[in-house]
Formats: sequence, C-alpha cells, structure tokens
Amino acid sequence: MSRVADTIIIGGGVVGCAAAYYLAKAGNSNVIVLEGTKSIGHGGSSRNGGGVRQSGRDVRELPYAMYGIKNLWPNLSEELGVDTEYTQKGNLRLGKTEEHLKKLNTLASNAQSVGLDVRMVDAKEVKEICPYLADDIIGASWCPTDGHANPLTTTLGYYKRSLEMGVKYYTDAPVKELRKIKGKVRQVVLNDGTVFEGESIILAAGYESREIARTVGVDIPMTRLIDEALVTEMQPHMFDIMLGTAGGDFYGHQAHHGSFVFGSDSGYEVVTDMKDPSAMETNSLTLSASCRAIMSYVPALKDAKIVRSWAGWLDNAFDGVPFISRVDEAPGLILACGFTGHGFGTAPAVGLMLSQMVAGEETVVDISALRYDRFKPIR
Amino acid sequence: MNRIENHPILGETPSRNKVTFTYNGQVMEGYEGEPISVALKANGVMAHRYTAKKHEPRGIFCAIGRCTDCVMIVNDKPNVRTCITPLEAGMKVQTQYGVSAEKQD
Amino acid sequence: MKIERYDMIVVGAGPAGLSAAIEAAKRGIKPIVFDENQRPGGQLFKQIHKFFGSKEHKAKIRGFKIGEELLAEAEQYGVKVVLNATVIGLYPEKEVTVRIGDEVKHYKGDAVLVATGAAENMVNFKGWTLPGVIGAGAAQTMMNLHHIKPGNRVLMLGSGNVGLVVSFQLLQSGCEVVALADAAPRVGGYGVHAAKVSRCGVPFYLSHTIVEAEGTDHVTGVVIGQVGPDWKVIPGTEKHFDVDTICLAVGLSPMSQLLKQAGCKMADTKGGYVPVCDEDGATSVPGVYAAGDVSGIEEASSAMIEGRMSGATIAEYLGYITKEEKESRVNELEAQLDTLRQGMFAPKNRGKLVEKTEEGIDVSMNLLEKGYVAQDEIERYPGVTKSKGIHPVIECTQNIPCNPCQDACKMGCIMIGKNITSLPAVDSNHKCIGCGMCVASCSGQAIFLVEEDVEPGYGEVTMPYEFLPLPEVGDKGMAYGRDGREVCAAEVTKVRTSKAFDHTNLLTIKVPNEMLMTARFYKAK
Amino acid sequence: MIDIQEKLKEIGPYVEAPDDYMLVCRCEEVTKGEIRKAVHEGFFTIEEIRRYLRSGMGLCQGQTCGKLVKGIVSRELKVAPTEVEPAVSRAPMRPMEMEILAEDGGVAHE
Repeated sequence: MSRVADTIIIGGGVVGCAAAYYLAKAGNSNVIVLEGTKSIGHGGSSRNGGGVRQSGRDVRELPYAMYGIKNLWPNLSEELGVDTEYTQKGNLRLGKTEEHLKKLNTLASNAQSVGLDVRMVDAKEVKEICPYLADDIIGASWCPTDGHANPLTTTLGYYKRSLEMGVKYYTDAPVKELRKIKGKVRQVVLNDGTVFEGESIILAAGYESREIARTVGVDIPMTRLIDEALVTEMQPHMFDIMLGTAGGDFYGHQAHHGSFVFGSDSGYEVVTDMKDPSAMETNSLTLSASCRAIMSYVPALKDAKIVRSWAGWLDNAFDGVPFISRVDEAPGLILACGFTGHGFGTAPAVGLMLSQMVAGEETVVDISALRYDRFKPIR
Repeated sequence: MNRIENHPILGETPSRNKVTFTYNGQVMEGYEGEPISVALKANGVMAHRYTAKKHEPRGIFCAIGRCTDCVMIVNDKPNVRTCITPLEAGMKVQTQYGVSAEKQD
Repeated sequence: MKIERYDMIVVGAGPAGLSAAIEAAKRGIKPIVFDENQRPGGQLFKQIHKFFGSKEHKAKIRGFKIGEELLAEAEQYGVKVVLNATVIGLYPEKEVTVRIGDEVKHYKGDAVLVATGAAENMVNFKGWTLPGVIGAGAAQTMMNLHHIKPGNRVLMLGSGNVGLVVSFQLLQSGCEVVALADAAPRVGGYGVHAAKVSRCGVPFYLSHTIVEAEGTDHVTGVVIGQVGPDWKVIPGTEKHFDVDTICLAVGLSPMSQLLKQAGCKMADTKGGYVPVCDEDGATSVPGVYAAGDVSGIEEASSAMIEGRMSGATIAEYLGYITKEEKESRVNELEAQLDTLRQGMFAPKNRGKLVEKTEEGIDVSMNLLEKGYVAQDEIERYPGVTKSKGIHPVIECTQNIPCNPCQDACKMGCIMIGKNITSLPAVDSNHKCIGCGMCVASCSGQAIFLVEEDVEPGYGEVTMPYEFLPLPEVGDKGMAYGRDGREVCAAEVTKVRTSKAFDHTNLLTIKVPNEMLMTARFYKAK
Repeated sequence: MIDIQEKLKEIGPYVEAPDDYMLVCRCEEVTKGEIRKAVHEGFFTIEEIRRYLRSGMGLCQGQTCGKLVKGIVSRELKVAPTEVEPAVSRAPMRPMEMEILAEDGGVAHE
C-alpha cells in the first residue's frame, strides 16, 4: 500500500521544509517530506555560515535573492514562531589586491545592472563600517541590504511550523528510486521498499538528488565538495555585518549568541577521498588554515577560542547556480538542487517558488535561466 | 584559612612563591603556578562569573578544565578557565558577567 | 606541512596509556605519549588511598605512588611523555594533531592508542549550578593536588567507591563530612570503604537524594529527602544540613569523544558510550586501539593491565614480537585481570544484590543500608575471632579481590588462600605477635588488633589511623563504634609509625574489656 | 523510517512538570522544560535539539549535560536511552585560541 499525498518532497533540508511551509500556507498541506537521515536539516542546511546575501551572486540568482530579502526574510521569525536571528546590517566582501578589487567590481556592476544597491568602498570606509578589520584590506564591495541569519533555527523553524500546519514528515527515510506511472513521475520508493505517491515530486536532496534523478533517466550535472565551518566561544559583541572575501578565504558573522561562525577551507578538500561520505569528517589541515584566513582579515579575533568545527557537502552545479526546474522528460518532477554552497539565503524564495510551481502558478520571478537543460557541450 | 599545610598522607605542602594579583581591583595573595581558582578559593571567592542569560552565579565545578564554569576575565581576556590557568604575579582577574567585565541587567 | 612519525602514539598518560607505552617500549617500540595535564599519571595522582588486589596488581601501594612507579618505569624504557599536550583531533591515516605550547603539531603513528580515561557524570537538582556544588573529582583535585580544602562542611552524594574514598579524603584534609547520601537503597562501593567513613561519624542516608542546594550566591545549605520506589522524594522526609559544599560522585562515563571523532564504530553500553573493540582492544579503525576507562569504566588496577595488553597487542601488530609471544603475554595478563574481576563487585554482578558471600555467609545488610556492620553481625565472619592474647580482628565481610594481609603476616595467622576474593580467616594455631603489619597493609583499613586484660578489666584495641594531628601516648579521648557513635572513654597507650606502614599509623587505645569488639575509632576530647 | 506525526501522537502532548525550570545545559542555560517541550514539538534527535535550543553547544560542548539530555529525550520519546544517538564529536577536543590553531606549520594561502 502506498502513502499518497499531493506533493512529495525529497529532502528535509531548508529548501524542502520551506517548500512544505509555503505549500501549506497556500492551503496545500497535503504534503509529505522525506528526510533520508534521522535529523531534519542534517545536510548543508545546518552546516553553512548563515549568509543572507545578494552581493557576490550570479545575476541569474539575483532576482529571487533580492525578492526573498525584500519580502520574505523580514517577517520570517514571526511567521514561523521561531527566532531565525535574521540580521540585515550589510555585507562587506573584502579585497586585499587589485585583482580582488577587479573581481568585486565586476560582480558589483553586474548586480547594479539588475538593480541591487551595492557599491565599492575604499580602505577608509571599510574601517568605518567595521573597525576590527585588518589594515591590509584595500577595498571591498558593500551591500547594505545583505545580512545573515541562523541556519539551524531557520531550517527547524520551517519544519516546526509546517508540521503544525499538517505537513507529514518522515525521517530516516532514504530514497532508492523514483518511478514513473504511465509516463509521469509519481512514485518515490525508499530503501526499505516503502512507496510514496504524489502528483508532484520535489527533489531537494542536495548532491543525493543526482543519484535519485538518474533513476528516471535524468542526469543533473553537479559534483560534490566538502567544506568546513567553525564556531568560536561566546564573545563580546563586535559587529553585526556579514563578511566575505574576494579570494574566497572565508565568510561568516557574529551570531546573536555572541559566537562567531565562519566557513573556510584549506584547499585540500577538493582532493578529499572520504571512505564514508555520510561521516562528513573534517580534515587535519582545515581548522588551522581557516584560523589563519580569518585572522588575516579580522586580527581582533586571535584570542577567540574555537569550540567546534564541522564539515558538510556542497552540491556544486557545473556553472555554480542551482537547478530549479520542471523536467520535460519526467513530468511531475521538480528539481531544487545544485545550490553550490550558497542556497541558505535564498531558501525562503526558492521554497515559495517551488510551492508556486506545484500549484501551476507563475513564480514570483522568472527562473528560466535555472533550467536543468541549460548546459551545452563546449565543443 | 582553607589551605592544607600538612596532610596525613601527602605530608607538608611544599613551600611556593607567594605572589600578588588583583581580583576586581582588590589585591590578593596566592602561590605562583597554582590554578587561579585555587588562589581565589584561598581568598574566599566562590562566584567566578554570572551567566549571560539568567545572570546566575557559577564557580568551580569540575576543576579540570572540562565544564568551563569557572571562566573569568583574566588580563582582559574573557572565558579563561581559571581552574587550569596557572597564577602569575600581577594578574588581573575579574568577575565575568556574560562575556563582559561589566555587570549587566 | 611537517608531520612527525612514530610507531605508536598514545593519547593519555594515565594508568592505561603509560602501561601500554611501557609494555610496547619493552618490545623495542619508541612510543610517544601525549597528555593534556601538567602532570602525568591521570587520576592516580589524586588517589591517596592504598590499592586493592594482590602483589601483581600493586596492592597496598597508594595510587599516587603507583603513578610515580609507572613514570619511573616509563623513563627507564625510554617512553617519551609530552605533557601540556592537548590532542585536538584524530584523523584518517592515524594522524593526531596536538597543541603543544603555543602551536599545533601534526603526528602520524603506525598505531594509535586512545587512553583518555573517563569524565564524571552529573545529576541535576534545584540549585545544582550554585558555586559550592562540585564534582568529587574536583574535590580530589583541590585537596590532593592543590592542597586546598574544597569546603568546610560537605555533603557527599554517591556511595560508590569514588563517593566513599573521596569522603574519607575530605576527612583526612580536615573537612567535615556532614552526611553521605545516595538515591540507591544500598551502598554501591566496597563495604570496607563505607565502614571507615562511617566509624568517623559520617551518617549514611541511602534511598535519599538531594532536593535542593540552598543559597543565593553560593551554597549555604542542602536539603535531602527519602526517595520512594518511583525515585521521587517522599514529602515530609526532607532533612536540612548547613553545608558550604555539595560533592557529587554519581559515576563516570568514558571520555570517548576522540574515538568517535575519528570515526570509530561506537556502542551505547551499560559501561557507557564506548568504541566497539575486538578482544585485543582494536577499534573498527585499523591501527586505532582503546584501553582503560575509555573502553568501559573499571578501576585503575584493571586499566593498567588492559594497557599492558594493548602494548603487547600493538607490538605484535607492528611486527616487534611474534603472535606466539603476544599471546603468551596477553594470556598472562588476562589471568591477572580475571582475578581482579572476581568477587561481589565483579562486572557480572553490577547492579545485583549479592546476599551471601562465596563462603555462604550472609552479607551484612546493615553495611549495605547504613554503611557499617552491626554489632550482632560482625562475629559471623571468619576474620573475627575471640581468643586470649593479642590477635587480629579482620572486619572484611565482602568478597573483594585483595590479599595483602595474608602476605603481611609473617606468622601465618591470616589465611585467604589461592582465591584472592575469599574472606580472610584467622588461624588461631599460629601465634600473633602484634606487629601490626596486617593493620597497616589492609587497603580497606578493616583490621584491628585486640587484646583482652592488658590490665584488670581493660584491654587494648589497635587501629589504623590516617589523620592529623596524630594523638600522643597518654592522650585521653573517646572511643567510637562502627556506627560512629561514642561508646566509652579511651586512653591512647601506643602510637606506632613506620616506613613499612606507609603513613598508616597504628593507634592503640585502652578501653574496658567489654568494649573491645565495639571500639573502632578514636577522637581526642 | 520514522513517521513524525505518528510518533507525536504516540508520545502525547507536552505536559508541564514541576522540575521543568531546572537547568540541564549549564553552558547555554537550557532547562529541562525547554528540552521536554522541544521533543513534543517534533525534535526527536539530539542533533536537532542542540540546533534548536543550543543545549550542548557551549564551551564544554555537551561534556557535562550530554548524558542528562539523552535521559530526558529518551523518557519523553518512551524509548531506552541507548536508542537515542549522542551528538557527534568534532575537533577541537578542547576550546582553543585561533592564534594557536593558526600555528601549525602551514602557510596562509593567498
């Protein structure tokens, strides 16, 4: 006997939970969410640095990133009844070399062209915005409407609220395959053989989405990459802005709690060959490399103690922007994956748009550039 | 005085260097190299910090650097585990309120 | 990136880690041992009581002395012990990152042994976060390492060996222990440990738990109450004590985080959250081993043997000895370990009520419920005999693995036999000369010398005495019973100290003949 | 597979208890009541609970309260404590200053 709902969402991360919430909010609460592990938000949703930013993004992402910040984030805590710690105090993307500035400038002008308030600032202004930064920073891009939030409570907030609204959740429910019924993707089969059935199937399972989509003959061009993050002990309040760098050295912010959360890498992760991917092990080099990166930009944090570090998989799309798309040859299937490590900040907007796609409505912004079949051979 | 000068099994406590340090500005004496928390205890200090959320007092709990309840502001650095940090002459030790040296409401 | 390489890396220089390194070094390995503390030896350096067991287990030697012996042995065999060395993580390819001084170093070992020991469990009650509520380990650290009293008036929660031993140590440090409480209906630790605390006047409250720690800025009092079968406090049974310190001794948990971080398969067992190990102590990660409390809570004595077994196992794993050599050594050690794991407190008896001794004698219920053997129970044990002339009275009433008293008596008065958990019996065919070696060698301080009619109507009781100030001959005071109550006036007639007694002084008091089987402690007036 | 809604029905609603005020996580000041309530809101794993409430996320990283939290969660879920998976362990094993961690003989990348 199969378990039936209007919509089956594969993946209990922030995107899956947000989609479930916006579906329920629109009155479509006949939704089942399947999480492969025992915990909601086990993957990247709880492992990222909490950036809610527009600056630095590909122009294809900007419309919905901007939409979310304008329309969804401001009231999210109230809507969910959980403190998402959303803080909109701006984002500095720092540069130390001319090359960095060139890169930041290109990104900034591209973003300006689609209407984002982002501009280049010089070393002096950087210090005015955040006096704790290093002296060798020569400039930055500054986006005052960017910010950060707590990815843990945001993800769990979407879960909690949608659960209260009647969405059905199953954890420890790893998906083995999708099945077409009369040409339409309708069934989701778990490893244990349980079958779920729905009119629409949203696939939001991070990198695992690739294996799952393959079972109905769809290949999504993405790879996976492990990345690390760390958190300090509680510190006296220093700043509220989000930080990033042109070189990609690190990114992060000070959480409401007082601790600093930073994501970073050692460069070594790209060759990590993890025997058991589900273990998401940190490696022996990254913690130290991350500290060097952070201290070179925020020297004031040298005495802050790290209490924990962790790792998580990125689902890296071949061109760095996600796949949010219906699939022509697999009707019924909606992809929401390939977020490439920056999906948290856009998750509310993506969740909302997924709910609209299920309902057959027009999405709040045009996302045709995120179609699954956008890639072409280069030669 | 709660120092043990002579112990039935361990014998006489070896003599150590007396040093002074300050606790919230007040000058106190302790032995060089002993944990800061021990010097404070010898001076009758029980509450090392007040918590961030509920402003409750905390003091020595595990005494081996695990529980981190004994943290204080030492030489202007917050969150120093006083139970495993050796006392040095002239140290500035302050009660920690949340993570600050200032009392909070 | 510079990586230093070693055959064998040991994390934790406690009894298990040091023993393993020594055993491996004896086989030609050059191990390196990291410990986060300023001193090696782990918890041994806080343990000032004499250990149980037999000679091969270093019985009747005090914990901190065993620590010193282990260190000397480690040095002799060239074991490198790095102190103030905090291990950060254990990574693939058996890589260990360690903070040493103000930097981090990377090491790789062909084998890594994790011997990180245990951490204290905690229990919460109203006011448990107040300054003055401390772990029993904290009390030991303060008084035995840093020479400071944890408090003046202390309530101890927990009647396991840790609670009992630390209560006694508190008394030795000059603190007052106002009560010992435990939610369990019976004393969890060795009866002899309970008895020595009890006769000092510490009341035991079994089936009692803490209702509340009182105080605003620090502990000023405590309320305990009796628990019913549902573990809830029965209203009206609350008792208040003025205390400045509440000491928690509610068990230990393996400190296995490093093994978990390394990706070892873990299991949640009765002994705690431990790595899944094969019989050699090998975890699921090849080349990573675990020994001592981190692989299941036991005594330091067992940890030392387990460590030696790991050392031999690793020596074989790295090709320094043959499989046969390893097996013969491991078998020998296993036999030692087996003898420690016998008796009433054997792992298999955990949580069980043992009602009869191996000899078929009823176990003292009073001991289990109140902390001391009642007057009408004591005479049923084979160590308690009556005879003319001086003779030992051995108040050892439970089968624990321990036999130093038998070795201590050169006259052959004390018999335990081959099975070291047997109750010691007094053989009246052999003549006691009153040397007192048995009194001083008993790790449980359960042996007394009794002599009737030293003068008309009066006899003498000789007891172990480990307190300061040491009474002097001619001092007059009171004798106390096993229950810690005053029984009669007493006069000190002899005070013996000797290097061979190792800080256990022998105090002889004169009491009326009829009090000879009652007087078990002395306090000056 | 765990059916969250079925399990919520099975364990019943959250009922206030007299000792709910009691602190469990000393570092992050999380009470027993908060943990109990979270279970009845659908947070069944230690991983979720620590992310939701911060229990075990402070300076000591759950070394003191880990076992207590496990006990509370298992009682609310009506399962044996051994069925509740403890939190994962992560480096560093002890809180450590960035400045010290930075000194591992490596070089900062440009």
